[in-house]
Amino acid sequence: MSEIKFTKLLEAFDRVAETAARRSAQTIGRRSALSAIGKLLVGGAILPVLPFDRSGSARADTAHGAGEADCEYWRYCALDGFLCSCCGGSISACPPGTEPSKVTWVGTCHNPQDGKDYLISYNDCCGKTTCGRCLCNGNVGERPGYRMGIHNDINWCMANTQSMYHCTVSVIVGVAEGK
Amino acid sequence: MSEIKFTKLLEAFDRVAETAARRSAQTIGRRSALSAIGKLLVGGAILPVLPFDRSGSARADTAHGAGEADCEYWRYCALDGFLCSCCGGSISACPPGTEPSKVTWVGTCHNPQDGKDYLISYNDCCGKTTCGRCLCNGNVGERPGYRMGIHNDINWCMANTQSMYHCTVSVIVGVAEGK
Amino acid sequence: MVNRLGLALTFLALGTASGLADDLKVETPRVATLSPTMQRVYVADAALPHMVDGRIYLLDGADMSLKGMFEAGFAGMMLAAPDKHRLYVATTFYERLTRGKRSDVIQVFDDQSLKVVDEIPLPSRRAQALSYRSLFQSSSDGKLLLLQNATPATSVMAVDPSSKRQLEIASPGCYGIYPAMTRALRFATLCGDGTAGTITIAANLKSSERKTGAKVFDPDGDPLFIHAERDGDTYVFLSFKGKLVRMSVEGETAAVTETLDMAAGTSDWAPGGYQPFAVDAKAGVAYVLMHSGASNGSHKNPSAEIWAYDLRNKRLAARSPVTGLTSLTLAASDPTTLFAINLVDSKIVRLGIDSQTRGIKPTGEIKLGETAALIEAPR
Amino acid sequence: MVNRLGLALTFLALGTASGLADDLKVETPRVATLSPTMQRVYVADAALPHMVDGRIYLLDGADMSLKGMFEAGFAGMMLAAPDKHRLYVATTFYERLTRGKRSDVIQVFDDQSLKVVDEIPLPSRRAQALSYRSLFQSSSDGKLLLLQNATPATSVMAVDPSSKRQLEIASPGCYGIYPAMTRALRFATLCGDGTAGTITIAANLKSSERKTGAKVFDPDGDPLFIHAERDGDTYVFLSFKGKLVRMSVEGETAAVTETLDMAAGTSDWAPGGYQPFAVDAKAGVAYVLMHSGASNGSHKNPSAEIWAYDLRNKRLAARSPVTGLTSLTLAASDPTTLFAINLVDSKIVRLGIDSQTRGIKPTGEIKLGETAALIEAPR
Repeated sequence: MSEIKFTKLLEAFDRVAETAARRSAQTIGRRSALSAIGKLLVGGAILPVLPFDRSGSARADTAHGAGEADCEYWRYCALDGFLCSCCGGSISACPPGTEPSKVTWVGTCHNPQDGKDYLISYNDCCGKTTCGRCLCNGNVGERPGYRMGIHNDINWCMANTQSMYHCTVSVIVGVAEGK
Repeated sequence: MSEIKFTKLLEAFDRVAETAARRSAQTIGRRSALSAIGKLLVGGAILPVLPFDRSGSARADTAHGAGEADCEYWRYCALDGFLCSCCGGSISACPPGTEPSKVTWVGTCHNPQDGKDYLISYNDCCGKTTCGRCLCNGNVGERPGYRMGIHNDINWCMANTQSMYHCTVSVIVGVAEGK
Repeated sequence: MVNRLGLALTFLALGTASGLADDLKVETPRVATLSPTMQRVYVADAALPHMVDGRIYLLDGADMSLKGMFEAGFAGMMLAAPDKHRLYVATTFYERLTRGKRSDVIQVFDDQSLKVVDEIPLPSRRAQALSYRSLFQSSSDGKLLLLQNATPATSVMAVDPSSKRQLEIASPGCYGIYPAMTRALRFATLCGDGTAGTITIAANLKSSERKTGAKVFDPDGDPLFIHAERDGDTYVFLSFKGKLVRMSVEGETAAVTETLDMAAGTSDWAPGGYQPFAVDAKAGVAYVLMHSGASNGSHKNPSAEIWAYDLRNKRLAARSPVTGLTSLTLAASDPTTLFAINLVDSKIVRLGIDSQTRGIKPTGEIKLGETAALIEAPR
Repeated sequence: MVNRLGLALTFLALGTASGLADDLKVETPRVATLSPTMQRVYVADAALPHMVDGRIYLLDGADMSLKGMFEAGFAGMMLAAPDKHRLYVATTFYERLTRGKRSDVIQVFDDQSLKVVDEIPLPSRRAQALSYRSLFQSSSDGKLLLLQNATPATSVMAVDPSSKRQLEIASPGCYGIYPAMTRALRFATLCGDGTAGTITIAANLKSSERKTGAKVFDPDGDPLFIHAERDGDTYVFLSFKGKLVRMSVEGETAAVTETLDMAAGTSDWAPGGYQPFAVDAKAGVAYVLMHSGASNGSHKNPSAEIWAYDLRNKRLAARSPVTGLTSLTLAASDPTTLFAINLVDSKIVRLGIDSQTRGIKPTGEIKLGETAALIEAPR
């Protein structure tokens, strides 16, 4: 699943780059860029290793004891949207009738239980009208869209065939090594 | 305008009756019915004289001093919807970009200023997404849909080409004679 | 090229800086499934402030948690068919959200996947009204869907969901659909002159016949709510002033067989709400949302109490102080459980009935809904 | 027939019982019109709980009353063109509200009638993002619309609204559109590696060229907000830590010409919000939404104060305690008036500036909006 997401994202980048190359006179060093990106597949294959800010490791404010339906729960440190836990899903499951987003943004959140920082993939759940319950707005490590992989003011269902946004799950996809 | 509304409503009744006559085996005495309705045009020509409940003359609860953006204002005694006064229109004007409904329901509300009961036509304003401000729910004299002309749990933009409901105005179309 | 490379390098930096701990369990997002045996509660919410985006909530009555939702579009109406594992939603779409070509349809949802599995096109005459049970029904054999039209002239659309064949049945001046229990092709409707029409549809779905009997209610003096409850092969209706009216719609014309004055001697109290009562047919008890200070126009007022009326012994069994409710339904699977909409506090409430005293107490709730009107617990 | 007649008789009874009093002024509903000279304030509200039904509110700044609204659909973005009397809204529609065929378009509204007068179809690549000014711009001569795409790969769509001809311009890793003031076919964009791309579009709208200069900001240590304000022929950007960065995008590559550390010596304070500052170019003053207790992730926090920073004398002129604001704009017609979104209390606020002290006080408000992000007062 992680591999799939990563691959899809690369495909998406390539697709637009191709389109652009065909349509405009600008020259993008496709080969060089693909070569550079290619190294990632060696370096950290099974992670959806999106760009993120190393200085931005999260300290959830009041995470201890917060439940999965509270915005304060530690995994939600960079989640901007409706908690699927309040919408018929769970912290890692989309509600019935929706599908997980193919691309995601990634946050780094501190788990107060074990003291480690985790990489969290914020998959939007797609294809049903917005849930409307438990709106959270965490922005730890978040950046504007020029760092798209850690940007959260955008619909991450955008690459799905059915791109309607319903809610957001928070799944652990890696652990951030100590700083 | 009142005449137009009334005519449209009759046309609507006739249209469905015709359709039904064509499609089903039931026999509706169209001539008799039209003849009976025809008398109305003599009796009260310029009023959109929809069926309403004579015993239902309104006494607005706290009408004295209530403004046109308050649900308590006397004319709103049977209004179920968003006040156009809060949406860019006024008590008798639809907001820009919308159009008044072609058919309406009618309430009878008591004006505490002059002590008279007035017939109020609740025109929905149509063609823009719902306003969402100042939701009121007055039901004086309201009846279920078997008395459609005084029913308010339905979209009165239904006969407009653009039938989206935006808000509701309250215009005086007659005075109810003393009981 | 620089930008592209810049992005790639950011990827790379991360790739080397992160890794998997030995004991880390990497998760992948999955899609939740529904228990096939859950206590289903459906709530239709017109979401008036954003009327294009009405929705139907699916709750698990066991813990009052939200399990999923169905799109209801603009002024959508719902009809659950648990035996077929379907939820039907009659609604309207516009080409440009609020403008352009209007398409009226019945969307057929699978009640396990919550996905649309079929769509039945309709003429653009369906009543764009608040969802009341009597505006969207199925015939007693479950083979036909019966949907109220209003343009504002009224008619009923009989729809075969399998073939999508349809028949429009004129019913001018009448509203509400009450299918006969023993005659699958028959239904009744309430009319503005106080009569009820009885419509019998031809088996080939090509024609219908209508008969009208004597007056069955007083639309001026004491109108009937259009919500009705089944009790054996009769319907129980409720009047604005608190009369319970039993009607048989099985014959060629509808007939009142019993009238019980539930609120007699309590002139200040009256029923109110959008779905103001529920009937336990087995026990013979009606549960009614009642408010005091009743007056002209208070017939949609929220409850101050729930009254339990014993239909067999013709007496008020209990009055329970439960406030703010505007819609009420009895769980099909459990006659000691009611579900209700509290419009005042925007929540959905579960209530327990003491089967001895018929006293009622809240036993659970969820904060949910904006302008919800219809609640059903069909299994 | 009886029912039909019954209805007719009800009509008749009313017809005879009612009449017009001699002095009664019968009203007919009319449609309100807008004053052509009103102080227009536009507020884009994504309405997240009902995201298909976003809207743009039109306020009269003189009395903070709502004058009308525009449909914004799903994640719509707005761009006002007051000189053309147009409001452009880039948005997405689905055939069945939330499902089915996706149509991305620019809806062209007339700003007097508030009606859609034209529609420009787009490929389905536009950024379905919160409305930021820099994501939907027009070229400095007003002839081209420039819209951010994201799939999530980023590009910019240049659209001629007259001919509807379009050019997609790749800008991988970059985001935001900053049109050059003296070169109508040029714009800059911020990139994830800290550079800015400068794109020059061919006059025939068939190709474009991009150049990239040196780093202009530090996306890791102190990122720039993507909102920027015009000041003469430069843009003023703002960093997360409170640096005001002046950039010229007129040349072949963008260049920083000045950096002012507004928050120097107040380490606990930082800017925050979705549209966190406004610049009065004539007076040379920046107004910035500031919060204390700044930390990683607080860059969208609502204001505790508005700081007025004197760009010419490079000093903080005033700190005014105005809380809860997340978006701020200066009235184009009056440099002593700001308009702002208060997301905390869901209201839109007008603020008055003391032109001597640069102190700021609220002077009016309206309760409005759910998740509004962008506010503009273009004339």
